[in-house]
Amino acid sequence: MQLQQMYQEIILDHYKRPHGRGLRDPYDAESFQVNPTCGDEVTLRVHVVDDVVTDVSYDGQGCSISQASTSVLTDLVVGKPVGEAFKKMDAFVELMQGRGQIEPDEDVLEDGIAFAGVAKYPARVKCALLGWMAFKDAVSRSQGAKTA
Amino acid sequence: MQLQQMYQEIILDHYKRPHGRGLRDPYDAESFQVNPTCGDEVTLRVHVVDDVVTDVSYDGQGCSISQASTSVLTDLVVGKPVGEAFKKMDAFVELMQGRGQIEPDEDVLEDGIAFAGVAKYPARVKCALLGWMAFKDAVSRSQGAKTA
Amino acid sequence: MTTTAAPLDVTALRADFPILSRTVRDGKRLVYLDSGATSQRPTQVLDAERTFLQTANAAVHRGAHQLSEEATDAYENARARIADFIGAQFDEVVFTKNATEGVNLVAYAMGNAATSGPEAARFLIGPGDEIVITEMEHHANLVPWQQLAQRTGATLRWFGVTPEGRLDLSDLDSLITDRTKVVAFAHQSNVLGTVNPVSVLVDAARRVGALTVLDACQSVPHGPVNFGALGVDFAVFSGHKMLGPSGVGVLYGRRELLATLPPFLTGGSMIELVRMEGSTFAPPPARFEAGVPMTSQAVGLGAAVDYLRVVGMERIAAHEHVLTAAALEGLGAVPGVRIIGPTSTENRGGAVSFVIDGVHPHDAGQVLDSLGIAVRVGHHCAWPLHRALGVPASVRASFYLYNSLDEVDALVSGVREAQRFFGVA
Amino acid sequence: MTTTAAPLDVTALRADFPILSRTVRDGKRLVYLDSGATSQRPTQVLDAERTFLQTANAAVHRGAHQLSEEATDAYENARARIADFIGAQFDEVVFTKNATEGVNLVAYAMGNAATSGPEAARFLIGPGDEIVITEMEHHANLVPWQQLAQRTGATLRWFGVTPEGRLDLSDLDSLITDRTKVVAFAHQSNVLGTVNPVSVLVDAARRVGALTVLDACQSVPHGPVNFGALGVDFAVFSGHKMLGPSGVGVLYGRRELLATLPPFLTGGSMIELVRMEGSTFAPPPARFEAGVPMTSQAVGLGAAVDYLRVVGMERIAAHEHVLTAAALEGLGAVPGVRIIGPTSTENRGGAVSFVIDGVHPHDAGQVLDSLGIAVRVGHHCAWPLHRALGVPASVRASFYLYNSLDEVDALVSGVREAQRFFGVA
Ligand SMILES: Cc1ncc(COP(=O)(O)O)c(C=O)c1O
Ligand SMILES: Cc1ncc(COP(=O)(O)O)c(C=O)c1O
Repeated sequence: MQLQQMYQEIILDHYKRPHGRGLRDPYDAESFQVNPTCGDEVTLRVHVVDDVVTDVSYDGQGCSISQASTSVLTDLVVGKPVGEAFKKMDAFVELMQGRGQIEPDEDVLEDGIAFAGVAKYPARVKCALLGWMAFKDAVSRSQGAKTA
Repeated sequence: MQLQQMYQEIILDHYKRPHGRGLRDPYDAESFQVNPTCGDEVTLRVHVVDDVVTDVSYDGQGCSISQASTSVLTDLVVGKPVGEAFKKMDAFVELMQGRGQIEPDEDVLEDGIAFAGVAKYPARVKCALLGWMAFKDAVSRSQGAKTA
Repeated sequence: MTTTAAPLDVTALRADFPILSRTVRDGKRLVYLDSGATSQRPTQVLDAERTFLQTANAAVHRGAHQLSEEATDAYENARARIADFIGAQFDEVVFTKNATEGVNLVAYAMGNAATSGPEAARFLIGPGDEIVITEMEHHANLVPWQQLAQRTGATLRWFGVTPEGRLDLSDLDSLITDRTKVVAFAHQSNVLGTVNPVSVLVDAARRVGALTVLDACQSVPHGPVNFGALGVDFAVFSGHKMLGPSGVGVLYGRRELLATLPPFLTGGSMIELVRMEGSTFAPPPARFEAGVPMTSQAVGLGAAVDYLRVVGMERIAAHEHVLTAAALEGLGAVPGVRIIGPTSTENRGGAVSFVIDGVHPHDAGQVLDSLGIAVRVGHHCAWPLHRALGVPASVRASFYLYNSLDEVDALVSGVREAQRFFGVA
Repeated sequence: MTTTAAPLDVTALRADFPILSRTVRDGKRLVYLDSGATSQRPTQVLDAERTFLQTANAAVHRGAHQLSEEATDAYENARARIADFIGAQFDEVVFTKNATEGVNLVAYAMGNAATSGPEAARFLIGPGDEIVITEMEHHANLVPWQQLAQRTGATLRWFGVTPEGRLDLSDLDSLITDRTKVVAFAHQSNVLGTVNPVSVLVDAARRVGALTVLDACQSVPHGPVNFGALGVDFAVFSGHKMLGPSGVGVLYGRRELLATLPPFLTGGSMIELVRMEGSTFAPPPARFEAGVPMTSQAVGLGAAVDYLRVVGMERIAAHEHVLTAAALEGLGAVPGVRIIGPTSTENRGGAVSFVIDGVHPHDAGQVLDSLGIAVRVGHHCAWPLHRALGVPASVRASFYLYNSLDEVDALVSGVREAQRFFGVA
């Protein structure tokens, strides 16, 4: 059944037991993102030390897809160099915009591959990307802050 | 043939040999009217003495219909009390807006009955009424000027 | 007109809407409960537009040839029938692209009064003046007023909403005052279904000489509405929500007001005289219809109005009343479901919004969609209202003449299914 | 693309346009020479719109159900194909109701820069600034700029027209100066047929940092146009002049400019965040598409572009070139007929306007109409141009892909008939 294809167990698990949720100190930059069609929002902080994503913490409200994808995000990027984290982000964005035509690479995206079914529902792609947009924005702010 | 129905001989005669054309003194009020779709325009003066339309003079540019109807206008109203002139105007306006369904009264409209065919062409009704609008406006200005 | 008219024959009506027979998501029967967003079009409307395009299409008010005459007649005839449908004179109906443009038209035209002649003084607005709206407005009747306030220095104020989703009129006298220039409000909320007390607001606005702007997007499609009788100064609605084409809407304005309202969009067909040094403008409605208009769409909207008239607006209202009562009852009986808006059908139309404990509206919508049930989820372009009611988003089912009680049942079972799927029931 | 493509098979093409087979005025074959005002629609365009409405109609960008997904796809897909057709990126295409709205959008948005944030500084305009247009503009690209000047205190200036109907560029350097904020001009005149030298004006505008706005209403339908290559900042055109539906037009804007241009119409679907206290706005193109859009019409315009592409824009241009040459020659040979505009086909499109000594354009149009020939008479929404050329009005024949040389012959004989009827030949 279609519904299970979209809401894979992995997604529902992350939704019910999100990883890394809550806003924490220390952090270098924070980003607030909102999905203008449904009002879902996320506030996300990054802490980057020596170009490594040391912590990602977040809070917000949203559907299972946006909550779960942000939870998966923390698993994927925390502890990784910024460059590698961005590669994972690019792979995830590509997957989500692929309309279900792209075969995800589990080595890169780990639990993120569960979102392959979501990519077939264009209206939900924004949900899946909400946390990632916040991550991208927060990291670039943290880099801006450091160079400034 | 349709064309002859619209362009009755009377109309073409008035068009080629317009009555009362040219701007003259004395006059009480002047009105400038324009047809915004084709740019045709008329400047028309009225001279009203003791509530009688003593002279109507005009100048302008326009199609056969607008020129001829203004020429007919002068025949119909000059020498008439304002009230009677306005009755003729009302009859002419009614004829023109009747979409060809109204039987004109020759006693009232004289040469004006030739415009019955024009009423079938909605885009030309404005042409036929251009001079009359100027007449109405000029008379009401002349009355305004007198009461003021 | 009688209020005891025979009920609608929904099965027969549905035959006019081929899209309602399609299936979605692997063969599920489509249950279309999103007419509040946009309605479907009957074949009669599609045919009217096509016939026009295949026989009489031409630029209106611009040509002296037969096609242009016929096109102009079809366009103006549609205007006259639409005017009649809403209790207006033909020259009180301005065609816009949608209701949103209608509100913007009034707001920008008022802003333009500052650089227009003295005849537009009635519309002047600036610092010290106030614009009053409500917290339950659709963004279309909210953001344009925020922007007008920002452009002119006027102040935006608003009525709040009670927890039951009614307008909170307790501060009527402190909100509508001598400083008020405009009172803009929805006839019927697109989220709550609430029907607002037009006469109370119109009377208050009149007492202080303020203009009223009625957002009639959710009322005109669903029951008899007569703007003349309501006494509002301006009103807007969209064709696509009332069986008509997209790309066409209506601004209604009282004749005396339109006569001196400055123009908004400028260009061809709305002018009187154009010189490089300056221009003068045509009388309404032409003054507000710049450029080649949505001709075939106006013709289509005329056909939609004819269709609605034949079915009967009283009967449509009665039909939706039955569906709404069933939905309120059915959903109200599901534990964990909370209706956003009045739970009785009194002064209430057929938009039923709700939240489900433990199931995000987006997820609920997805489950319903997988069952073939099309609803809307989110804030429905009424974000401040959702914030005021303490919910980030909601699920909205909205009904129209072609919906049946079966479909209400399908909705209620679908909601239970969503609860099961997300393990909250 | 090749310029030696096979000529059009007009007879075959005409089968796609049922309206062209109708008769007018007591059985006369319709000779439709008024495509410059509005074109006719091929069955393919009508079918595309109808299929959309009968299978996938829903509010776009607003629902999470399958219909809404399909509608959104159809709408955005049309945008992408239209963008490709005019050498633009998909997010450089904003759907408007017509070209007129497009010009107004740019003019009002510039006015709004005064009350927007610093990112809109590029668009600020006020006293001391100048807006440059031309004397041959359609009112749609003239009155909105007059009004912007009136609202902001900026000054309107303009290029004149030579007696041959070409742009008089002799005062280029004194017109386009450091004070110039905008240069707005027609790609092709709807009266004269004149094609203006875009690169000369774009270069001059760029040198002084002024924005360019191209009125492409009469170019995009009639030949290959690539806005990216032309280097203009903004451009507008209408769907109904290029085989598409009425009620839809396009504003093209360079991505970097749209990114910071303030909004114009506000309401649903163009917001980022709405609070009662203030709102923020979505990125383009959504920022400029408030409310439920002209969905099926955008789909129809997409189908029109597909149709034009299959026929081939080079071939269409070549075909019209032949018709225009024949009309210029045929009419030019009639004593007492004077062409308004270039008498050669060089840098000239297929609008052929003329006056007949002793026969008023309205009367000439009436005679032509009685013969089944549909032309336009009047000032064609270019009143200042007519004044500049010393004629109050003119007769305009305008051609499109479905017109034939026979129809040009009919026009020329019709003109002779008009002369006979009014006794001037
Ligand atoms: C050159 C030109 N510009 C602008 C327009 C206005 O287009 P629309 O009326 O579709 O907005 C037209 C056609 O009427 C035109 O020919
Ligand atoms: C109450 C209300 N007002 C305004 C609108 C805006 O209508 P449109 O988007 O057709 O302009 C809508 C629908 O979206 C609505 O429901």
